[in-house]
Amino acid sequence: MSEERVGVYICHCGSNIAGTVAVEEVSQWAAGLPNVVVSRDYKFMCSSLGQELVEKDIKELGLTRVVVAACSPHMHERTFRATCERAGLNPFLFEMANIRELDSWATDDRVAATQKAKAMVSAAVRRVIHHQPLQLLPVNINPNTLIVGGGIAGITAALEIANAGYHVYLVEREPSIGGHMAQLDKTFPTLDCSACILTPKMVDVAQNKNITLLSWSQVEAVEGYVGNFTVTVRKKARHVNEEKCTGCGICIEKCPKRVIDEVFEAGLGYRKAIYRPFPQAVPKYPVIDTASCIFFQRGKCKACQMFCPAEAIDFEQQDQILKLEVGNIILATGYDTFDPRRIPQYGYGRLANVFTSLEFERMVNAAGPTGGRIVLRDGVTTPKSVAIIHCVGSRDKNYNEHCSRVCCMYSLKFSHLLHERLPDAQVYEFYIDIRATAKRYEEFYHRILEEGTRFIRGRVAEVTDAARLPGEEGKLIVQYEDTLIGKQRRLPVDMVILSVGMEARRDSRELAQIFGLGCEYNGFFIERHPKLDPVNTMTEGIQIAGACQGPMAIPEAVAQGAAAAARVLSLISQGTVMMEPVRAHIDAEKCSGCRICNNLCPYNAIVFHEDRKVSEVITALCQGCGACVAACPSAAITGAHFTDEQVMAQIEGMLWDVQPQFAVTSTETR
Amino acid sequence: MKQITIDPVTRLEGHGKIEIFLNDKGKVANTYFVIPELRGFERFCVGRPAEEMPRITNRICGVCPEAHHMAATKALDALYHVEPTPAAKKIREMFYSAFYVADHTTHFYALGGPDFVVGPDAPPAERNILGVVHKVGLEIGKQVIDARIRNHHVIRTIGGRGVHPVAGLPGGWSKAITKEEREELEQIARQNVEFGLFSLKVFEDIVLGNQEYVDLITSDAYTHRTYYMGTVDANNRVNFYDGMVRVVDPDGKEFVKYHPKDYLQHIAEHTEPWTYLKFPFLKGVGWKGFVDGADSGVYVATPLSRLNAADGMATPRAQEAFEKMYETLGSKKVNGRYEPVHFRLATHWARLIELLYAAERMLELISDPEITDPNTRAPITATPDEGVGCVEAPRGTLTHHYWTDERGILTKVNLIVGTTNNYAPIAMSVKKAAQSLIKEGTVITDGLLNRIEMAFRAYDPCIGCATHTLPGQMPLEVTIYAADGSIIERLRR
Amino acid sequence: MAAKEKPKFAMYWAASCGGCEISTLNMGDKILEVDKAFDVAFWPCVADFKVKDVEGYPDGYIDLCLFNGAIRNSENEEMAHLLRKKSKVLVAFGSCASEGCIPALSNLTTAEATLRTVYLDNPSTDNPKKVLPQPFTKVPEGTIQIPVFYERVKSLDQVVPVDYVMPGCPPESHQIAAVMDAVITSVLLPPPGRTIIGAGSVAVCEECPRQKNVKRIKRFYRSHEITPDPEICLLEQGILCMGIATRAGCGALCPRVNMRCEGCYGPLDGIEDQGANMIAAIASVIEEGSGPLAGIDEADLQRRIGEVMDTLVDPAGTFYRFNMARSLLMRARPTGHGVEKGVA
Amino acid sequence: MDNSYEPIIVGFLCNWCSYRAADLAGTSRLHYAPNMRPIRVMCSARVEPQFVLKALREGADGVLIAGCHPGECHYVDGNIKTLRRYELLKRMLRQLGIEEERVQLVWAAASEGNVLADAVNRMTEQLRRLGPLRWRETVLGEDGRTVEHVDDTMAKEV
Repeated sequence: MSEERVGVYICHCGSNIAGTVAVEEVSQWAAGLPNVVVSRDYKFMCSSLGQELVEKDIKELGLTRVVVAACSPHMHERTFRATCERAGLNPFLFEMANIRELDSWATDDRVAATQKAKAMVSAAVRRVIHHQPLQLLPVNINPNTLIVGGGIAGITAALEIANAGYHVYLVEREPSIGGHMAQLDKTFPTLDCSACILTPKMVDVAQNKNITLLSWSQVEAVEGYVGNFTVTVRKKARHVNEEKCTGCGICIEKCPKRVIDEVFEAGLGYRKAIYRPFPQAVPKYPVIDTASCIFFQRGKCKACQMFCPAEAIDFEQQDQILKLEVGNIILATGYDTFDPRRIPQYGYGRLANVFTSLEFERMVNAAGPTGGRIVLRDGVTTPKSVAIIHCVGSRDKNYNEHCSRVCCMYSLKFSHLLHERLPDAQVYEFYIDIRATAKRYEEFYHRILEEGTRFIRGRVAEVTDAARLPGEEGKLIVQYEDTLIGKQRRLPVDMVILSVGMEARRDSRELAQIFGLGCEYNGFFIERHPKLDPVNTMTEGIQIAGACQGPMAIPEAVAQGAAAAARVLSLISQGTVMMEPVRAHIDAEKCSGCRICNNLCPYNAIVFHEDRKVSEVITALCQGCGACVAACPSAAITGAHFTDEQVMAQIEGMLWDVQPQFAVTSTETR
Repeated sequence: MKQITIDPVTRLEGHGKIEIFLNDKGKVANTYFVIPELRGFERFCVGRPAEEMPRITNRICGVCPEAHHMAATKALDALYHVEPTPAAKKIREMFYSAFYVADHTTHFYALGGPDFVVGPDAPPAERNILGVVHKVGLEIGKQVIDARIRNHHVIRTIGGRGVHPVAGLPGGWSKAITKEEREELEQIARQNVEFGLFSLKVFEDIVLGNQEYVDLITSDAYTHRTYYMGTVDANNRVNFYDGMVRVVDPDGKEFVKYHPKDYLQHIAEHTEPWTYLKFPFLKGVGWKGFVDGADSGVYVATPLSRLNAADGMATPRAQEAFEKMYETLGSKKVNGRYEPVHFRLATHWARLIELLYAAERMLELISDPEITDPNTRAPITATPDEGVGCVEAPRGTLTHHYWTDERGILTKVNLIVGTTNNYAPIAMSVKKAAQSLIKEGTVITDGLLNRIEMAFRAYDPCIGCATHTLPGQMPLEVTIYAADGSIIERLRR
Repeated sequence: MAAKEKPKFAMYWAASCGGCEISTLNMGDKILEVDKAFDVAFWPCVADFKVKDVEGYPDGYIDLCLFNGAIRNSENEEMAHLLRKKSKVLVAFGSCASEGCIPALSNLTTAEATLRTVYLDNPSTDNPKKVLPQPFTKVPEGTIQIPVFYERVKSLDQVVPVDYVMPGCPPESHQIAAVMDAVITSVLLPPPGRTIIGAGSVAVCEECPRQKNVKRIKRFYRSHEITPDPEICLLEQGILCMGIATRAGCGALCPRVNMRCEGCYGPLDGIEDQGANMIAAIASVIEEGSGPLAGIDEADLQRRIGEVMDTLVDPAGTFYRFNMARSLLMRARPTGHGVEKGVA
Repeated sequence: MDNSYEPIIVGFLCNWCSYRAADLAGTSRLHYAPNMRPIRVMCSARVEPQFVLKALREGADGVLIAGCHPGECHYVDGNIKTLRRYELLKRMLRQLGIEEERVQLVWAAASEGNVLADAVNRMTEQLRRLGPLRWRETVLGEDGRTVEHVDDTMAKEV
């Protein structure tokens, strides 16, 4: 029988737990468990009063172990470890039983919930007796940072960190940074020119000596752990020598090959086979799109090379593989827009004058393909009537359940621009409800209302060119139900704009795997905590910022970029980070050198010493998964804080109520 | 299904139990020789991969694991329809011969022998290996111990382990014999031959030299006329490793000679509710109860019966000894064969003749250069189905019979182990001894008990093979009941 | 134990094969030393004795009792209790007594199935009246009693407390000799309480001369399916060697003759279940599924892994060859599927 | 069988996916069968087959092992190791007479609270149908001695 003195504390969590679990009963019952010297229940254990209760008992009753039955350890394990530490008890001599998320919140069966709570408490008590005092492990932080994605979030983060004096590698897979924001014309609600506010920041990035900009590049692999990541980046061949290129653009001029620009111009405009997405692109160097380049396809042409004054064109250039050593990583990989072809009844791709919001952004942009003129596909006709359809691909069980949060506002912005450019055009907004929730959004909404836009509440059933009524010929007919008066209606218009929503990047899951992150069902990356820790991830040392975490507008993306940067800077300034001591250790005395464990470690933390014929775990590399601990046939490997004894004891505790009544001889159970 | 909850039954001791019931005249009405142990290999081997049987069934008996290992290995040859390579065959039989030397030595000097060496009426505390050593002197004692040690060394070198060898494989043997090993083994074989001759000398001096013993051996109390079984080679000479099973009737006429795989046509096992061990008998004659004679299916499979069933020994010196025994015990030659010897105690003598044969055979095999051929495994191509493996265990013909599915997973197993063959004869010998020793108002003494014990000890019963006790040293309980069922006497050892 | 007066020695077998005795006798001359150092109080294999005498001994009269053999029937259990009572130091000697050994494979089936197979469904048995051995049998002359055949085989320590355990099937002679030496020269034994003696504290691999490399197993081979490279670790060659999960002490005898370790020395300290332990170890080093995981087809991966595992026939009978009685579950569930067939 | 029987499942949840899935199920008040008793491990690869057998012997009617989806393991491929062990353990449990439904391996991402809840509900139902396991009482019997079944076709007296 162990000597340990255990204190048990059952949290009511207001009524969150007490509402379903008979906490007093559990606490009285727990008092009778072996080794338990005190058992209490309290309204809020995490409150300072609750914590003082524990500290007091540790000091006055000489507790050597503490069990708190409350919420998820992911919520408050650190809190109570600190509590123990303050009272002079090693923080790892504490165990938490999660009777809220895993019990009281998961059922309304009071009896069962109480029984389950008892099981979890007895398991925790039996487990904690086997706990060992442990120390957190300090790990040095490499001050370099990797930022993936050169949109506004990534740019912001990069500048924050670089300006603080630390080096940043900014990886962007397109030829230029800028992201979606660079494609936009005006930004709501202020209506200031998107490019005008973005390009200065892009230039800052280009000029900041602390930033290594790797555009036209992609991350291929990540190894290591917080403070010490090794990142493999593929720098795709530009076929333009960045040392020589002056960015004069003659090559682009001379290039005979014109292709539709599906990316930046959203398919509305053209670019050359050697190109840069837009004039203010950063970096200024163009890239050769080998798929359409005449030379790469047919082996002759080389016009660009002939005319390049700097002799910067290099058809031989190969991809480069770079290995970067960084301490922190920020993912700001952004979003994709919803492809409306998935909703055939809206006719996009079939009906010429149905446009996506992104196409319209390019169209109204003075630097865009139409020089800012709003015209139909024929390129000349100006529309007399325009329908803007909200929530395309958003708030819809068939496509995306989530609200994309920006569509309402940019749709209102479109109305404004339409009125501005085509004063006598009729503009209709088909909405479900207008979400104008952020600063000065509601005001903007009212302004648009006053500009005479027609707001029609209701989902559009179909957009068609099949005329049925007089006046419909040659027009697009929007078939909809006006839910305010509950009538099916038809509205003929010249142009339809689909306000498409935001989706996670199509390759977000592959990305998540490379970086060891979790993805939501819809592909957005999972933050450590949706409220309290929105830019941190489950993986120490990796932050997320911007729309890769979920749909958001520019201000939030900027805020998150800065927040992630702050996270990184705080780690860098600490110089070291304390890591959980959950690590494997090999007892050389017991190791037979069978080498079963040798290739189990995903972090190659296990080495074999040929001379001594024993294996060893390199603690700094070990991440504590326990795969080798489970595998060791000699029980020579122990997993700190998850030892066999601890788990076995926990199992027995969990089954306290189905253990047979008769005593089991000690010899039989070992 | 009827349910009986098992509680610890009332006290019951000893591994062999003899129940003797007296009639109202105080004469022996009946005796029961009870084997209270079962381990059920036939059952729990089902589901195991067949190729593991040599390493599972050797645990049937730690005294003769080599016999089970070999029978199992041969059963696998048959199961997989594969012929072992020449080297493998020689290694196996060489190995097996060394085992015979070791085992017969153990029995004669440590287990059965003491009855004669130290004397039947010597105090029990003396009647053991240490007693033998005291009697014949430490020098001989050392020789005995050395014989055991060196032959277990052979077993270990070739079979992998001293007890429970592991090297047997279908179609072969897992380890070849190196040239160096061969030389060492040849020396051992030569020493064995010397030791075999020496042991026969000891027997002649101590036993045959003493008329009292000779009378004891030939006395009616220890005589039974039954069928005799043994494996013989092409020339009807004794062979331990391979051959045909031959059965002769009490007069020595060949009753049947069959290939071991056909044993089911010739052997069946009778069951009694008062014991866990079964009673094999000759199907051709039938089970007539515990009785002697040509009309009773009871047969014996011991060193003596092997000699009785054969025409002679395959090696010169053993053949000499063979003839000497039959002449000495007054057996006449009938058309070229000696009549069977029916004196059970002569089994000790026969055992020493076999020991000498084993030593000589071992020398023959190890002297053959081919035995060091590294090719000890024949490739396996056939699909397994059914196979019988049979060898002569020191305590009788040993048969393993396996059935498997096409993956070689056992679906049925049948085992008829050495001592089991002799269960009925032992029971009969015990009864006869009791009857001839317990007369009206006999006082039961320790000596009496030993005389009864000697009756079955001659068989060197390795009840271990079917249960778990050691040859000849079965802890014995004799309970004598009066006609009214009251216990007159209970003696245990 | 007291060094002065001659200590009392006993050795007994329950459900065992006698191999432990043979291995003890194979100590050679040492056996004579034992005879010198001890008064034999009870040793059926070497000296005559009377159980009634043992009953007559005062409790704790026997200083050292080596108990081999498993608990297979009521009589075995009775003897275990008697000898525990009479012995100062009780040693579970050999695999049967310490963990059930081969006889405990019987725990994969039932007593009924066993009796049925041996006495009813047996090809050579001639039993028209379906006679089964009975605890009590009325014979014309009276009643005969035999022990009750238990439902499952137990290790000695499952019926009485055991001071020491000496593993091995059988324990190697040199190990027995070493322990005897220690006792005779009254070297202090480690504190009792099912303490392992006469064996190593590391796995068999340590004693195995074969070359060990990083393991990547493609499939498993049965002993007759492959002729192994004599220099390289058998497990790496797909042969299910139990050495990695088995206590050293034998000297890796089986691998030295190209046969896999069967695990007779039992699991190492800290391992509760040798079989489960083997599963964890070898499944970890299966090559299948070690490739890149992006866009992996879960069902297909599971199928491919399953196919590799199917080359490992009879996991229970292999992993629990010696350890069944003392495994965590101790026996198969009679009503469960597959028990009667006993095959995977 | 009597209806009072409620199966008890010991659940081994990996810290990164399935445990968070369980947290999420709770946070989003997804009610599911309270029969699963959770044990947190860092990775499903830490779950030794020994733990499973231990749980079964100590009275659990079933064991649930939950990890991240293949390819989403926080430790790259820990869950694949778990899958391998599970496939082998499954085969051995079959020999030990334990139905496949009693030991299950499921994948639940941190965001899949519903998946975990469903798995627990489904398994609880399956175990209700199978009835109790309760190893010590039903298989080992009290003090480890069991009840012998003798077919009445077997002659008692001769």
